[in-house]
Amino acid sequence: MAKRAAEEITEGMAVNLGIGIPSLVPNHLPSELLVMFHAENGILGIGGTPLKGSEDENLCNAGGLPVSVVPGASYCDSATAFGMIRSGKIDMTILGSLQVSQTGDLANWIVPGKKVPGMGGAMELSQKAKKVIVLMKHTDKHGQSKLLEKCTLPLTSGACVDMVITNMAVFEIKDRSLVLTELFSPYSIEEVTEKTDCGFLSASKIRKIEY
Amino acid sequence: MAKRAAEEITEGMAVNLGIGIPSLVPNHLPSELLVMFHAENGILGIGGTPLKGSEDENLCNAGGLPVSVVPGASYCDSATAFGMIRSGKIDMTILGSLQVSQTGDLANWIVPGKKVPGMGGAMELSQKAKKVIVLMKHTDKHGQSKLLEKCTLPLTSGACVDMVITNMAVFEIKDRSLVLTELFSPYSIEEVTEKTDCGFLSASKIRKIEY
Amino acid sequence: MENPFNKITDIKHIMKYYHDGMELMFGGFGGVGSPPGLIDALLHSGKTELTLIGNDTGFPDIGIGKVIRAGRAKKVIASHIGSNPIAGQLMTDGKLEVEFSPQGILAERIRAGGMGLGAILSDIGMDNEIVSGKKKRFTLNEKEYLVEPALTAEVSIVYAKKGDPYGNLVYDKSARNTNPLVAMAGSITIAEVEEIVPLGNLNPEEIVTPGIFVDYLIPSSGVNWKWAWE
Amino acid sequence: MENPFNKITDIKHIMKYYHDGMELMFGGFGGVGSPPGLIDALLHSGKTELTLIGNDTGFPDIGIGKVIRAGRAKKVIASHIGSNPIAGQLMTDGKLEVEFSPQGILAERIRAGGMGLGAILSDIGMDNEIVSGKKKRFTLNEKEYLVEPALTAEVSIVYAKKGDPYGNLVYDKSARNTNPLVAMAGSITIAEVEEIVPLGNLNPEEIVTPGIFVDYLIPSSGVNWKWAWE
Repeated sequence: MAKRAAEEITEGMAVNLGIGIPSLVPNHLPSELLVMFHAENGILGIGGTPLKGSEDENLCNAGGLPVSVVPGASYCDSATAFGMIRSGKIDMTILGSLQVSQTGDLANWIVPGKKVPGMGGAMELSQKAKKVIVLMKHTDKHGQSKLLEKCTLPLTSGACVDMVITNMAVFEIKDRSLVLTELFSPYSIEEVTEKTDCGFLSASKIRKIEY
Repeated sequence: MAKRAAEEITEGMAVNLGIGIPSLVPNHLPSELLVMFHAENGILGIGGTPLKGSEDENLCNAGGLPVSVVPGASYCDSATAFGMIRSGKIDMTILGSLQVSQTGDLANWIVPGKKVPGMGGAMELSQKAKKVIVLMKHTDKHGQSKLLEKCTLPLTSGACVDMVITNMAVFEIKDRSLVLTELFSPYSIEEVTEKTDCGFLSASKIRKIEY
Repeated sequence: MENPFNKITDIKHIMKYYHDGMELMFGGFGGVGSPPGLIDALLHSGKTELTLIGNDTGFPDIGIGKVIRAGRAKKVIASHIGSNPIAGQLMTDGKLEVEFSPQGILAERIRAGGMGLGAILSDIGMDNEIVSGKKKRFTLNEKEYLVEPALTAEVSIVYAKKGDPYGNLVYDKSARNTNPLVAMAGSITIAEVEEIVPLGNLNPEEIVTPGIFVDYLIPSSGVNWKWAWE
Repeated sequence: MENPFNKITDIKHIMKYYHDGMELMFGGFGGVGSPPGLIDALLHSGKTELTLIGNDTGFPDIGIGKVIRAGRAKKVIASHIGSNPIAGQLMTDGKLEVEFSPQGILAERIRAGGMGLGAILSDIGMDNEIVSGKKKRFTLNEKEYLVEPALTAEVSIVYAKKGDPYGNLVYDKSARNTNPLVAMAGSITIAEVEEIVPLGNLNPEEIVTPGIFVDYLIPSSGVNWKWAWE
């Protein structure tokens, strides 16, 4: 999933990565590609993970993990970091989710009565980044589809997701419609259909991804 | 006037000075006194005027005149410079005025039909500095009192002035009442009364200033 | 060190600014950039019924999380409590009131407080009941916004890399985060600094928080917790 | 100089962003920190009917004042026009519309535009007809405020001391003034810089404007006017 998401990143972009699988995306980028990775706490220009033992406790991403910076990086306060997001300067955000609806609604911040983490920066990012990509497993631990007609969990933002990459397939959301565009090997359209709790269109040409 | 105003400044204060006579106030301060002079463009900690020929075109006060900085000075953007004012961190502002009313209204930003400079930072300073001192000639060029029952020019801010220092006398404004507290030699109370277009109280003890 | 502004002080003096029921704002993001000595002093003070305002609730053993674990807070205004399960448990048990604000909007509300503004108008989270439920709305140029009130506090505590006797502060890398905002929004602002340098030692260009916003400085002994990644 | 982000360019390329009737925001305070080359290019472009947004109108021969003297502006949003008598004359003659905003509120409105906020609530100049006349009011916690709308522009022009190929900017002393705010509020932001340095040459701590806000950089030949104090 991280490898597929990395394909969406092009030269010169400013990209925000959520915690978890999205944080693995840089491992799949060509090293010569100039990308400015953004963190909500106040870094623009995050580089690779420092070697064990050479971490700097005052240089961490928004998830609290040690990072490094690339040439051209800058630090700022968190207000300015979010100003970049709200004013539409972040080209792409890649984040995890609990559920996504077929019209692109995102629910990734709360499980009422169970888990109350808080929205953090997810609302600003999902509402304001130019392109919102969700990386998530196709089904939850009970085997239930995380792609739904309508999210059952409280929404983070409505109609904001542009692309969903699961372990089975890739979908684009265009004009509030879910379109299957790619399949991860060895899955078939039939298998994806069976595991998906909402209808979707199929692109005229479906790419088979065999990494 | 500038010398008298300088007496109001005590150790550790943050002070904003308007253009004109107020800008002469630092000349009358003991050199060892630690005062942080503030400029609206984004300087905290202005020092003396640089020598002719050693001016820096990128180090000027809000009036556009070259300045220097003291140890402990900092630069900031203009938004932050005004944040200091609005949040009440500026201990004192000393500014010029066209008119002041007996209740402390300030009119110093516009002469309708004649002079339309704009308010600049005068509204924020007069509304929000902890103490507002006006330095102005007692009368205008036509001999008319600049202290009035009610300002005839449009107000900058109402009921904001704490002290008025003219070339004739010093007044404090307490509970919206004008109180004569000091006289500059050689003026008498009678002369001040004659040149003042509003009533005023007299302090029980009036200091005679003989510089 | 010369102390001409009487701002350099010690924990003993700071203790008098802590009291039961106070509103306290803290710098830091996931504990990074939170002031360890001032937080420990708050713990030792025994003060309780606190309203804490900051980005998040840290971890149970990191940053402001220690104060929450000790049950000293009655209310938290934050964007995230997920890294501190104790905060979530206290909230579920009805022992801790939590007001959630989107992260960047929380930062702007704190900044607005420090800048002497009343509120900001935002279009973030308008359709979300938890964000917008108690907020007023305002329509400007045919677009609807939430009115997000400015936040201030009786005391703000921040962590910086260097400070001078006037209280000018310089931060370290991503430990800057919310600190410059929090530093401006306290009626009393106390900075814990790794190094106090003489007046004039900081370049006026590099100063992030002008000293006018800082009331007291105390020297730091550094972070006294173990990071999650360690 | 390597130009991997294609942001380093020349005046010729910039010209295409200037057009009749445009909204243009400029950095500077009394001309200090205003970009001389970009202002001259605007003059040479012949573009007119401009709406200019910035702290003040400079002096007749300094900063944006040159554009106003040439009669190219139809409207100005500023806090002060006193240092440029030609602006006052044009206003009195009905040839220039001037919207006055208190200086710090103007700075905050520009910042709000750059930060993607809708407006700020302010208590400055509430009783003043010129400030508050056309503004809406909003009562929050029993206190009344003016709703001061955010300001943005099609093009922002700023002046900086150093810039790198990503557009990261560092300013010089009080020439910083409104530049960092203006740099954030333009749909297209063009920075004129005294020195372009290689990527990685600026310390991430010292960068005032992160390059993400800057679209183009042009090298500067420095100020081409005589200051009032000279």
